[in-house]
Amino acid sequence: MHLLLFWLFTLIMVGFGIAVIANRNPVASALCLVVSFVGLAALYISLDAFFIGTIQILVYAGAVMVLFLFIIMLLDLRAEERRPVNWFVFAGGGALALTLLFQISYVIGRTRGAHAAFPPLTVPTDDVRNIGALLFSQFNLPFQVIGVLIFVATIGVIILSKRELR
Amino acid sequence: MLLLLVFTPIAAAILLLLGAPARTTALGAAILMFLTSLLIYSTFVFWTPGYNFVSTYPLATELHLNFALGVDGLSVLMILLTSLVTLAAVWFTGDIEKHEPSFYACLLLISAGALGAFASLDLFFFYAFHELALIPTFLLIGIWGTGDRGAAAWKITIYLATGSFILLLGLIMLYQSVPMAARSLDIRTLQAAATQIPPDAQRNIYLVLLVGFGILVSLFPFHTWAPEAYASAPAPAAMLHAGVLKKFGLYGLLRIALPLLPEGSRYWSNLLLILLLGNIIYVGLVTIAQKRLDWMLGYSSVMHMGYIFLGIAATNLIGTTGAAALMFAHGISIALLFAIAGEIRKRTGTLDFDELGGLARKMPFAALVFGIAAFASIGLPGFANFGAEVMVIFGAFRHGADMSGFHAFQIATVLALWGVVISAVYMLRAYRRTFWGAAANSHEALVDLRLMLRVPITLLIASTLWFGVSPQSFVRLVSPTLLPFLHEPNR
Amino acid sequence: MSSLLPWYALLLPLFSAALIMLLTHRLRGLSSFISVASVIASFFCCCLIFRHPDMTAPSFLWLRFQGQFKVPIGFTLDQLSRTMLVLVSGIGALIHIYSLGYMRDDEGKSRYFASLSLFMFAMIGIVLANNFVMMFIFWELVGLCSFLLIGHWFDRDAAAKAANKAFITNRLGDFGFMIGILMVWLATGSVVFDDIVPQISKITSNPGYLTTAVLLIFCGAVGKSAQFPLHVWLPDAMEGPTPVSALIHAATMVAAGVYMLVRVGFLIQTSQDALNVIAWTGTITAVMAALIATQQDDIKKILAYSTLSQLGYMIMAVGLASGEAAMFHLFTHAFFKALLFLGAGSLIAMMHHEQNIWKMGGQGKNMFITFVTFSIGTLALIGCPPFSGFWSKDAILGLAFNRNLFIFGLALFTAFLTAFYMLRLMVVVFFGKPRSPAAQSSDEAPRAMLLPLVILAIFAVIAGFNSVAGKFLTLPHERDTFSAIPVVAVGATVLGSFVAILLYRKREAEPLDLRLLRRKFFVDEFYAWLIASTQDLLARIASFTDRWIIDVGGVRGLSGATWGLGSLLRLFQVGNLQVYALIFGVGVVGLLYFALMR
Amino acid sequence: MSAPQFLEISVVLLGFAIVLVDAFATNIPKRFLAFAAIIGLTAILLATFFTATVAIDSNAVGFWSFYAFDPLALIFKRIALVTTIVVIVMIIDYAPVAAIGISGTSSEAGLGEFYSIPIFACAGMMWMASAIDFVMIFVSLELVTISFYVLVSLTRRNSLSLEAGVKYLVLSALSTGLLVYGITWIFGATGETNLQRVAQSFSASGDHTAALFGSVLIIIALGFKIAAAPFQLWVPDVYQGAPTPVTAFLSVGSKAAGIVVLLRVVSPFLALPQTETLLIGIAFLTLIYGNLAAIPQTNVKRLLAYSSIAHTGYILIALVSFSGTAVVFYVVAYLLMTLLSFHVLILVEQKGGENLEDFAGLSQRSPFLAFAMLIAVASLAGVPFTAGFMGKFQVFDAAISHRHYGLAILGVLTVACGFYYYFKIVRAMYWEAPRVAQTILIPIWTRAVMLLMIAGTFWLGVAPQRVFASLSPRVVKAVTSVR
Amino acid sequence: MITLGHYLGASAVLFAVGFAGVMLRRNIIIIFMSLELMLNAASLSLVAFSRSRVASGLPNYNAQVFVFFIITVAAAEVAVGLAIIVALFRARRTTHVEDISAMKF
Repeated sequence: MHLLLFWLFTLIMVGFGIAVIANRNPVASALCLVVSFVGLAALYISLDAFFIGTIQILVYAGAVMVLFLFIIMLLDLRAEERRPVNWFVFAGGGALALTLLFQISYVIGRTRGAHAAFPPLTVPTDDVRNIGALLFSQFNLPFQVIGVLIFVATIGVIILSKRELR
Repeated sequence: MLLLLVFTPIAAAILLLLGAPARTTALGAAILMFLTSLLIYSTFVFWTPGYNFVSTYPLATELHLNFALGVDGLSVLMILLTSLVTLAAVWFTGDIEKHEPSFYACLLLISAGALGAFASLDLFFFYAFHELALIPTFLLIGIWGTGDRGAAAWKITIYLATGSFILLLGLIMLYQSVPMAARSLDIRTLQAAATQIPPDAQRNIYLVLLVGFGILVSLFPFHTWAPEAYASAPAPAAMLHAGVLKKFGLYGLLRIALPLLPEGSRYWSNLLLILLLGNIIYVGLVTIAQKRLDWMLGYSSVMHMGYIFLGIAATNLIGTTGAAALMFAHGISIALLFAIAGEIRKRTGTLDFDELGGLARKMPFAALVFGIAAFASIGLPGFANFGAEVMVIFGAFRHGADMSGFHAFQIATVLALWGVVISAVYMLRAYRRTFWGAAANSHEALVDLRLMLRVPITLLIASTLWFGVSPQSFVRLVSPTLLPFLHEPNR
Repeated sequence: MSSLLPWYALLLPLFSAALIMLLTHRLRGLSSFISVASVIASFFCCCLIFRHPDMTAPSFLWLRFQGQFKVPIGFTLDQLSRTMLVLVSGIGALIHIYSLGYMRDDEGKSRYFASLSLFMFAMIGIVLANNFVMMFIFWELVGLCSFLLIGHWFDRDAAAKAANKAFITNRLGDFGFMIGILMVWLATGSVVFDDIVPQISKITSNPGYLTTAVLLIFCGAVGKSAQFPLHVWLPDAMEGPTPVSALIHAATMVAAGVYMLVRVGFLIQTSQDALNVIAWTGTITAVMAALIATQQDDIKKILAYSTLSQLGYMIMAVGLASGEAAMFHLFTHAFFKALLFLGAGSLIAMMHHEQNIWKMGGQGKNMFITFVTFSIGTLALIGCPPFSGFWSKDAILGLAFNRNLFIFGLALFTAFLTAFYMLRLMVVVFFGKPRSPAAQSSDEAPRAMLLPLVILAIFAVIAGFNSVAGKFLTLPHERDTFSAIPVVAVGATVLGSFVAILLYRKREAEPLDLRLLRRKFFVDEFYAWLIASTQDLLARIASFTDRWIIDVGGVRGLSGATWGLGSLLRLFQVGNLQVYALIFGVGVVGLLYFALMR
Repeated sequence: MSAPQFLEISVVLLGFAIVLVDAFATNIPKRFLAFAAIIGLTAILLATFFTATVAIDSNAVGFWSFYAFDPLALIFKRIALVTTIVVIVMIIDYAPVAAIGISGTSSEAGLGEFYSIPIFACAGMMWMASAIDFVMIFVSLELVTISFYVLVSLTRRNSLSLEAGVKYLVLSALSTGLLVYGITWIFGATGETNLQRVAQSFSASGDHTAALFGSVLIIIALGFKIAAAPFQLWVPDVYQGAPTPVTAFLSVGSKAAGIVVLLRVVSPFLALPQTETLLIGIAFLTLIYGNLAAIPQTNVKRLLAYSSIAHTGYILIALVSFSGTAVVFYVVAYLLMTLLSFHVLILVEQKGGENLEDFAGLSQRSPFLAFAMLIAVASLAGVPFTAGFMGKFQVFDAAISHRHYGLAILGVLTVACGFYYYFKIVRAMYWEAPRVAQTILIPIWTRAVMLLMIAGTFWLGVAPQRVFASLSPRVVKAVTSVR
Repeated sequence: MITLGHYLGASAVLFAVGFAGVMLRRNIIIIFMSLELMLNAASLSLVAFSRSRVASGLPNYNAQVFVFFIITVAAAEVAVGLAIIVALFRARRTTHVEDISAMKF
């Protein structure tokens, strides 16, 4: 049963992922991306990472994708007009991606514990609480840095997209 | 005192850039340097192996880096040469049209580089001071040069930079080849630890050093930068570079390669012989075919390097002393030759043999000086070059000799002697075509050298005559320095 | 008895040369006076030295490496050198005096006298040298002076070229000389003559080495004494002022080679093979030069070839192992050849530097004293008894007769030729009618020029007598051995004279035209070809290689290749993000492969 | 004595303060903001001299497992601060040009942000200098990267600036992806993100393929940051397009931060032998590409970009030779000479352009600028008695002592190439006649900063002991302890 | 049975897809989406590793915190990136990489 769900969500994720890069229309790509991310969130949940799964939906499917779509609409991007496909780039890029995939699978094959089932969880997973505790205690410093990062990003977005600065 | 000597030109250069009166400052600095070096020469204690006037300033302990100055006989000789030629070069500078202070500053910086290299007891500064002179050379040729100055300046700069960085590699290899405990950049410490360098390391390092130094000294086949650069350089720059700075590589071989890497120099001696014969015979022939005075002088200076190499290759006291002596002697004579050639170019605007001729009639004094320098450079007795060449030839001929026949060194010596004939051919031909024969019409209004120029000319000629009449002065000065490193049985 | 006298003799001329060059070169009269005075003073020193056979002089260490190599500047003062000193300084002094007249109005007079004094210094140095290196030093200085003096009139291309030729040819000889010195030094460990003598067995024990070394030393003499095949510079050297020709190229400098061979006779005579080569070299030179002399028109050239021929005699004598005979001939030859040259100088000077004998004629009447003295010189040269040349040439002929009949024959033939060309010269120049305006209006030379002529003429007459020569030289004993030789020699001389007189009497132009001889056996042409086809060709090839292969091909090629490679690498930078991403991808995959899969 | 963590916090607070003043006090000249920033940063720089270093404890949890304050961190924090200060001075000089590029209503629009974002980037770099945990490395690196996204494309009226921004954005994000994936695999292989504990796990025996995979990806990502080949392609374009002060910041600050992280991560990674060969290969490529591709360059800004790649090559030589001292020294030297050259460039490009011909005759238009550039270029090329030479000397020293002869020889040959392209600038300045006769005015503060940098260049070139003293011996040990 | 390998494999495929997208697509917005795919693939691996490294009965939450950071950073990056793309589009009316190659060589 688990296996079935895994393959389903994996297929959704990968399939729509491929659709993202295969689609000519940016809007369709963005929508495919949302679906792919939903599949990914399901995989997170299947890994008992409920919090991550949730914020994946919230942040990506909610915020990021809206942003993407909003920009696409704002810029009024339509399907790309057909440009001649650079077959050399196409073949080369594809081959490279496949090679990379092959290399990763080679590494996975040699990874310890890759072929073992996940160990069972013996304690009830209260992951929001656990993650929160970690964030505010041990990971306090990176968390602060992230704060500054977001602040800079905010300023940056303003300064870059405002029509006329004063 | 050494500190004063090294920093006088640097300070003067800074003053010049800050706007001090150009010629006065430069000349004053040059005279001060000359007097200081005379003082060093006269108070130098002969026959003591080791260094005089040592002063050390530690700079970086992790790198074993000290600013250490000190002189032995060899360095005293080179310092004397440097200050003499600097004085002459500064004196011969005249009528610089643009950036006069910078011109003098560049000259003095070259001189500072040479002095610093010769007086340093530390490998780092030994190397660094020499390379410091590279930028002023580049600027001197590039800004104030003649002819195809751009190309020439590029070539010398890139070529010498390559050579000196190869040299740097060799020096670092050298310093790392001694065991950790004895590791130091100080030449004295290294010399004490020289026996601990394993033979195969010696061979590798010697080869790297030979290539590095060889490029700097225009060892065949790395010589093509020299004639081009000297032909394009303003005369004072050519004087300083050909007369002094080029000797750095030879000085380095004598100071570093020979004492520290005896096995290396033995192993590569045949290679060195072939290359130096390339300098003497091949470059000698090239010199004969030259059609311009400046190119001819440039090639001749390349050719004469072969003799110095021969003395170094001989690795015995006579030969190496001769090499040191010849460095001095050649420095003086080539400086004079370039100086006069520069004066001629200033007046006639050309150095093409076909457009010159009969200048002795218009410029008798210049002809006299050029003649003296030319004969000195082809090894006429009475001038320092002859005594030096005698030592080189005798030293080389003796190396590995027996009565059964001629071996590599004997054959090389014979060919080198043939080079003496070649040098007579080209030098006299040049002299004849420049100064003798019928005067070219276009040179009606030539004036002879300024009277004041007699001072530096007299100084140079007097010094070469002094050492020529008494080459034992070289021996007295240099051989105590070299003797401890030569491992030769007293025959 | 230790004395500084030899030092004075040596240094006085140098001092005067330096003084003239540094201070008085603008005052031409004073300069010439200083020079003449110093040489005369030097001559007196030499005479004093000659009178004190036990004299020694302090020496000065020129170069010394403990136990390995020592070159002192020290003097040998044996009979040989003392005689030579007197001869050199005496003739030198005469020629200085003569020059006062000859160079009276020359604008380079100061320079001339400075060079002349310098020459005296160098020549005295050679004579005094007690070791090879010192001899070599002065040997080279002599070369320099001859360069300066030949090139005195440097405006003339011919003079400039001749000066170069003289110097370079001498350098060629010195090339061998130096190697010879090196070999001797290597074998015996010394260059000082007196130190070599006890060590001589070290070198004689190896005959091949010995022969090579001796022949190489002989090379020096070949160059300096203008022996075949390095004789070519001497005739050209006649471009210099005539007193120079007399001094350098007749009496003294060219004799230096002979002197040197005699000085190192102790070494040379140990190798019979080398001696044979030397003797034959001398013989060939003697015959060849005499043959050429018969067809020359320039009076100085004739005398120059005559000098060559006589030097050949001397070398022949050395080669026949008789230094005494060589020195004897050198001694007499110095006087009569200087006399002849000075006489020729008078003729030339009085005829406004006309040197072609066919433009002269009838000078016996115009210039009587010159004629008389010149005749004495000629008689001495052709070996007419009882003039000095007779005795010395007789000694050599006798020697040759004893040692090698073939050489003797050639020597005799040379004697015949000598008489022939000298009488040709006499007849054409002094008899007949003047053949040019200058010859018609010529007048006797000034006193300063005549005085040396007379003195030299006296010596040309008497120098051959036992009573005179014996004071100076160890005379060769050959002269007394076989009485038929003088008769044969005189016969050859007389025959030559008659042929010449018959042939050239009342001639207006050269009746013979032997191109081979007139063009000096084409040796100059051959050398020109040789130099062009070897040295100059090699030089051009080397120059080409240097410019185009090493420089353009090697250096610029490398830098160009670097430049090109740089330009190629820049092509990655196409500005297209997609390409960058692709290359990035290649980098990722490549590095992963490199790290993981290898 | 102040606690080390307050250094970054002060910087961030300074940044906030500038932003707030900028937002609310609209009528003060923006230049005063810059001066305030400079004074503040200088104060913090001074404070670093009164902060004691703390040894790294591999068992620490919480703050000290992310944050190190060893001498290495300290010196890189100072490097970050100095760089930022100089960059802000540059921005003051660059303001007239920037005003054209920033689309705003007034001539000073956007300058407040231009002054403040570098401060946040500086804080990021300082955190990077201290980061000893992959999580910390990631977040601080991203802080710097995002600041640079903004800075590079800040002058957005200039389309080259935007183009540079996009190129930097895409490629940098790509490298971020690889970094994250690499960290993932390191975590997967070891279960740790703290460098000390990762190192312990690496040195255990077993199959390290996964760890190696992660390491390679991280090296690639950091290689991108420090402009190592074959991930250097963004450098010339981005350097050219970005506003020049940002280029300087990018080429010094960002690179220095990347290098300190690389220094920290290679210690564990080098336990895997393949890593060393990998780095050697990268160093080879970088040296060749940077030096050779620079040779035909005529745009000075691009030339300096290629030169920046080349210098990465030398730093990598020192890195694979395990010489932390050499790396740090080289970075310090590089900082001085690069900032100096960019500073001159800023002044020159205002009165012409950034091409070589705009430098023609600079010695006549402004002898001081020409001299400053001469020193900078001499140092970049490696002429003795300049910091650059001392740096190269140590690099070759380190290379030979680790028997990397190939690298050393290549290094030497490429130095010769370097002489060619650097001296092209000297030639233009000194040999050629100026195209415009206009002299260049140099503000007093700029002159002071340049003089300081020139003095520093010579000081480090002659007496480097101070720098070594601040490093030794602990840094050297920390870096070399692996071997 | 689902193993760690399955998740890693899925993540690898997603990563490769994103990687391919960066290299193959010429629309910057889609390239940007591909980059997001890569980041998410990394997160998936991370979560899988977190799940596989169970300590005292709990997954390794450190990794999940890291994922949280990744998501945050990615969001910020997207925001800034899109702002730049907008600015670019305003200036050049294009989002096509081939149109932004003014600087080269």
